[in-house]
Amino acid sequence: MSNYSGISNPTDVHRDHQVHETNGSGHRTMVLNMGPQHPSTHGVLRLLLELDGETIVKAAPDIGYLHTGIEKEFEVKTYQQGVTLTDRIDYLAPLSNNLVYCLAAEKLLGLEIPEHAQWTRVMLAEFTRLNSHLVWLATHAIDIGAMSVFLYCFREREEILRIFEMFSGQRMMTSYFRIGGLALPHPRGWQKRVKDFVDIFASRVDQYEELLTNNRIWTGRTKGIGYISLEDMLDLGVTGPMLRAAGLKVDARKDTPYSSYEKFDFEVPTRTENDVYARYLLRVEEMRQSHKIIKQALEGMPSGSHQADAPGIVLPDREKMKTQMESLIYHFKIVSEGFRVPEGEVYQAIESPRGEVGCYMVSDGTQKPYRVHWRGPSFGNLQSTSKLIEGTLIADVIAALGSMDFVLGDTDR
Amino acid sequence: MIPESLQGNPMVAALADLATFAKFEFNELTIETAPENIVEALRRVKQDLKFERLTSVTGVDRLPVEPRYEVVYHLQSVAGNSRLRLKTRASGTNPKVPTATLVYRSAEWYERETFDLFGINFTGHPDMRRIMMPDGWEGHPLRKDYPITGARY
Amino acid sequence: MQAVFAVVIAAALVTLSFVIGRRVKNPIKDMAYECGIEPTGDARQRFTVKFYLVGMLFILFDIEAIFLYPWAVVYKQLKMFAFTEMLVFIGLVLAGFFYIWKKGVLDWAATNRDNGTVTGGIPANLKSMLEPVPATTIPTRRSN
Amino acid sequence: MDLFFFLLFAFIAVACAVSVVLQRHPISCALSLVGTMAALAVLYLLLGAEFIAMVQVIVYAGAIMVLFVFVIMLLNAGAEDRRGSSWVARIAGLPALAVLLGILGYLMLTFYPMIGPKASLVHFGDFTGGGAKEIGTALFTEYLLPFEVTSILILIAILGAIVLARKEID
Amino acid sequence: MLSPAMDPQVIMQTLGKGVPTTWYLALSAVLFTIGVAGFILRRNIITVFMCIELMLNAVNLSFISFAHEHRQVSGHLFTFFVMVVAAAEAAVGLAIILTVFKNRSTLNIDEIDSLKN
Amino acid sequence: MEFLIITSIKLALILFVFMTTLAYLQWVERKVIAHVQVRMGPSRVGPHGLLQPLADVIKLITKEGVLPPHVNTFYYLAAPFLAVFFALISVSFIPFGTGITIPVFHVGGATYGPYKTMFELADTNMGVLLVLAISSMGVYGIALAGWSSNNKYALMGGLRSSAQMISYELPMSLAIAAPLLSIGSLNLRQISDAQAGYSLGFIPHWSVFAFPAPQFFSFIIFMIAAFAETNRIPFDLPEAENELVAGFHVEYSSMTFASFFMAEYANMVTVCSMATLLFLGGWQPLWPVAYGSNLVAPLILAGAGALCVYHGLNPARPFDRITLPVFGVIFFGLAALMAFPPTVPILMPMFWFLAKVGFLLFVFIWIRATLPRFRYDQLMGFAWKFLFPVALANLLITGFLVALVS
Repeated sequence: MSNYSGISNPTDVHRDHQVHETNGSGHRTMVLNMGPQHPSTHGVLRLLLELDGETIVKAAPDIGYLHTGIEKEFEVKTYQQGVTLTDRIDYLAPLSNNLVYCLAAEKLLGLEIPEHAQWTRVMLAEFTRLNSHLVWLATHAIDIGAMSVFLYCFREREEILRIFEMFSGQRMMTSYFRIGGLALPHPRGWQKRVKDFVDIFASRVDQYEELLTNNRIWTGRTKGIGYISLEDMLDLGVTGPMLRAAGLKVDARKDTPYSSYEKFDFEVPTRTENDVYARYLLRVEEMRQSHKIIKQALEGMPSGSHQADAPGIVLPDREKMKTQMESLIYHFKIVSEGFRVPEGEVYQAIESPRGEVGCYMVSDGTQKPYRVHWRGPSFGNLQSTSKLIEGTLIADVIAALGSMDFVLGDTDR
Repeated sequence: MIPESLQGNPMVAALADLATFAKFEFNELTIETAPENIVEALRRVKQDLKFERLTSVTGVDRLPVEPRYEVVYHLQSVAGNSRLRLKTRASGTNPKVPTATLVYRSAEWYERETFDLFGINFTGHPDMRRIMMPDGWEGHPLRKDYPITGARY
Repeated sequence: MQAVFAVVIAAALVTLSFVIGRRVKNPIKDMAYECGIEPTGDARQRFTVKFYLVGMLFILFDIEAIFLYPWAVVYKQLKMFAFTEMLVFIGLVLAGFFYIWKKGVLDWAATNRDNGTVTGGIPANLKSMLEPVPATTIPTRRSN
Repeated sequence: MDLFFFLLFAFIAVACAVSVVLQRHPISCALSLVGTMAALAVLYLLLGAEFIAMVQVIVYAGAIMVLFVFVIMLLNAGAEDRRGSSWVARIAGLPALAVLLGILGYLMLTFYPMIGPKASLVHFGDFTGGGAKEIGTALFTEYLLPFEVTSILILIAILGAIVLARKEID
Repeated sequence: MLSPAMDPQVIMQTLGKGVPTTWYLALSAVLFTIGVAGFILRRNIITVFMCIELMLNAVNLSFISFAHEHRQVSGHLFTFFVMVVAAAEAAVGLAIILTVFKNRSTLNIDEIDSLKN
Repeated sequence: MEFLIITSIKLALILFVFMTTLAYLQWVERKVIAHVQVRMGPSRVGPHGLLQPLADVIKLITKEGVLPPHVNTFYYLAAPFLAVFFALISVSFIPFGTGITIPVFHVGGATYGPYKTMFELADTNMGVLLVLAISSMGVYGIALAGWSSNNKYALMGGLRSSAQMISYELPMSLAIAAPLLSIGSLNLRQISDAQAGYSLGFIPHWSVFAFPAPQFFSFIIFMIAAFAETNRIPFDLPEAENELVAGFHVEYSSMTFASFFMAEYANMVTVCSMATLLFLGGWQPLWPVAYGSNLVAPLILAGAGALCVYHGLNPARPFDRITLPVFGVIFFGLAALMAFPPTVPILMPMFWFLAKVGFLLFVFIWIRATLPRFRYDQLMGFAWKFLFPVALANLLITGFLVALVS
């Protein structure tokens, strides 16, 4: 076996997926390899499908092609530096990851974050949800062949990325939330930008729905597809919209509110059909709810500081640094060696667009985390792949996989 | 070694005969058991305490300490809206923990990942292979004695 | 005439890039595409018999369709007579068509898709969902 | 012009027919047969059988042979093994063929003189009775019964094929 | 036995006007013989089947030739019906081949000559 | 001899126009879809990306043609050849206008003419069946491409595609047969001519509106089948870039790869022409000449010319100052030609024919920008369980009505 041929040894995976295996009814089956270089496995997921005609008898997902060792990397970065790593995990929802990392560290530190920063966090986290759902809808639609929806969604996503850029200077790898607050104060004119977006977005969602929701082909492709029982989902560790599309109202924003989500008025939508179509409708509804939250955040944004009043942890003001010796020392210490975090371990979970993203952080009292474990929602959701697609048609794989909305960076880390 | 303050806690009470240690910090409950009791503990947690979901399984390498590895299980109860952390320890020479896949199927990949990155063997696991690293990879990257740079590719 | 030109154009299209394009041999380029993995097994495998059934049905109904053309051309002369003739013909063939429909030949893929649904909210049977798992069995799909 | 087209397409037909017999891979055989059929369709055109030429292409080349190709692909039929041809063929094959060809040739030439004033010639455009109209008129008046019987044949073929292939379906 | 007029000039004149029907019949005979040869020589059941189709085609050609000779449309209809029968035959025949292959896993007619399994 | 020369000239013209059309159909498709999707489309190569097709062709030709060792070389190359061959050859049977008569003329003392010729390469009594026959042969190109590539995706794609094509051929041929009941000819030119005239003075006698049995459903069935036959969205399963990556042409590269797309576009044009001839009255104008239908073409062209000139005078881009007036002048010239009495009887049928074909092609593109694609089993079920019975019922009802009335 040559070196470039992939990380996992195919012969090994074939161990229980023998080619020309005979199944019960005497048909000969065929093994089809889907991915890692495949247009609709959304990254580098590899699926080994055992087919009987066009029906899938067995499916074995194979991951790890995007493993970057981020968890190891955390251990040699200071806490504040770690924020930039979180962007790279789930590259479609960077701010959710920033948020959970900061919340975990702040829990260890016992920091109180000013309202202003919290509301901003909520607003931008919801923007992230929109961003992620838009990309999901776009790619899901183009997988099923609706190419115009793809571009319509990217038009709005572009606007969101511009807003991100306005706040943080970065379009995708924002790293805008920092331990102790926000990286920068709000940019000038942000209200107008956000308001412009909020004003048009509701009608844009209607536009997507117009193209898809009642389209016979779309419903034919998505209704009744990708069913997996709620028991299986819970047992396999599925979280997020998939669970809600099965009727289980579970959402960390409501159950264990963080970052002042409890002050916002929004619904957690649920569906009961538990198929691809339900997940589509659910995510569209979530987009509307996020829109509602953003609107509230925009209108009721409290004033105040963008950072906590914690001199040893957040970087001091540039002005103060130039006039006060104490600030200069803090600045030097924070930049050169970081800050110490008390010993302990926490697990912080929030609701990312894909489900529960959890950060398990162990501190040994030094400036660097002793261990950070990232519980990505995609990893858990992807475990259900076999259950989801076995017994369906090969063409349903696309729809079913798409409805899971996984990001391989999140899975493989 | 269960602190007084936790004696009345129903979760601790349910695992009282198995728990070797418990703590309540940062509003999070941690219960530790011996490796041979962990599956039984998980069973009770699932059946009696209604924690439907195992959110993650991972390891922590406390290098100079022996037993060296902590295996950490995070559990969530959707119905009860609560979370719980179970913990067990594995020795550095031959790290072995019984698998949780008998109780929670979601443990399958998490245990593979922990095996891959820490080298902790989950006995009874149906498919104990590497999941993240290439199959022929030497070493387990998240161990503290594994170098951060200089690994061959 | 057109045939000759069509041959020339088609041949030119097929060969041109082999003549003009620069060719760089490379063992990886020469591998069969299989999503970035070394091809496993031969593509020359057997496929579902459904394709045969479609071909067979096509032949038989194509014959029927072919009969329709001379019929259509002389229809204005024979009128109702031709109509009754064809009605009988099509009726008989359609009997076969409905037979195969009933036999399920036209269902391209019979799947064992489970279309059950669950009710909303936290399910009432959440407790029964959490039935004890026998510790002796390994409840994974790999056991079969 | 007639002669040119006849010779060209007769050559194609014979060459493809020989190829059907000599090619080792069934796919090649099937495509050669398609070639023969297409060439024959052109010859039908020369003989004034417009409609039949079209039917030849649509039914034979476009449907029956597609089914053959499907079956070859489905069964993944590989190249044929040459060793085991039967002893009858080996001993009596070619002489018997020569005799057959001889008899056919004799009979033909007896009844149809090849060259000369009495010889009948085929000239494109001489006979135009093979259009859809003529076929239709004959088919739906004179040959009505065979036409209707055809439908029963098709019906039986459908049933037979389904019954035979059923084991594969279930 | 051959026509007395072997004069090249006569031949050229005749051929200028058209192709003798006999040539079409001869072509038909040749194709038929090739079909028979293939039928005898080939081992693959699908190819044998194709050779049968070839023979049917050869016969069709002679039908058409005779139709042209007699200026009658009946030959065309015969051909038409032959095609219909060929279609039905192909459908059923290939179904048989599929079944045989499923039972014996071979396409070689020498290996499927026994009546019992 | 004269016949040969005239045919050669026609052939050269038709091929030139047709090949250019194919190349620019791609451009039009990209532009239309781009505008549906609120973006620019090709706009870099030449004004408004007009030279994009040329650039594409040059790029494709100069790309490396990969000939993988695992393929069956002969059939691997034969497949795109067959696809293009059959696609190109069916064009020659499409009449796209009435005939012209070239009057007597003198060149160097010799007298030539008059020549009368039709606007198609071959006028046969079997036009409809010929086009059907050739399209039924198109299956081989795809089946062979899939088989010879020796690749799982390609083989599955090829089999699927051929099964799809033959499945949709049935409803298509049934849909074609329906209008023929009242026309009674298989000659495309006669079919078009039979649809001349107007009932009540303004409803054209096109098959779609014809009395007693308007062939509206036939037309729809034909168009649906046409979408499937040409492998266009929503029936582009064989080359859908999802589960089977790219279907039967996954192993193809450079021009052999593009050949399949060329064949697809050529088939689109053929199929749209067939739909126009069979259902939309061929080159018959939408309303009688007496009500001024001949003025439409010059007016549209003059309007386009005026628009070009106007935008040329207020250019959005510096280059438009030159290009747009040039186009404007060209449009004005065409408008003048359309209004020039001697050329009207020749050009007007061509205008109407091309306008209808162009509209149908636009529908093809429009649908592509709008609809998702079917799943394979739905697609096959749709053909067999819905389209086929409906087409048959439509045919029988038409037959009954025609027999009753005539």
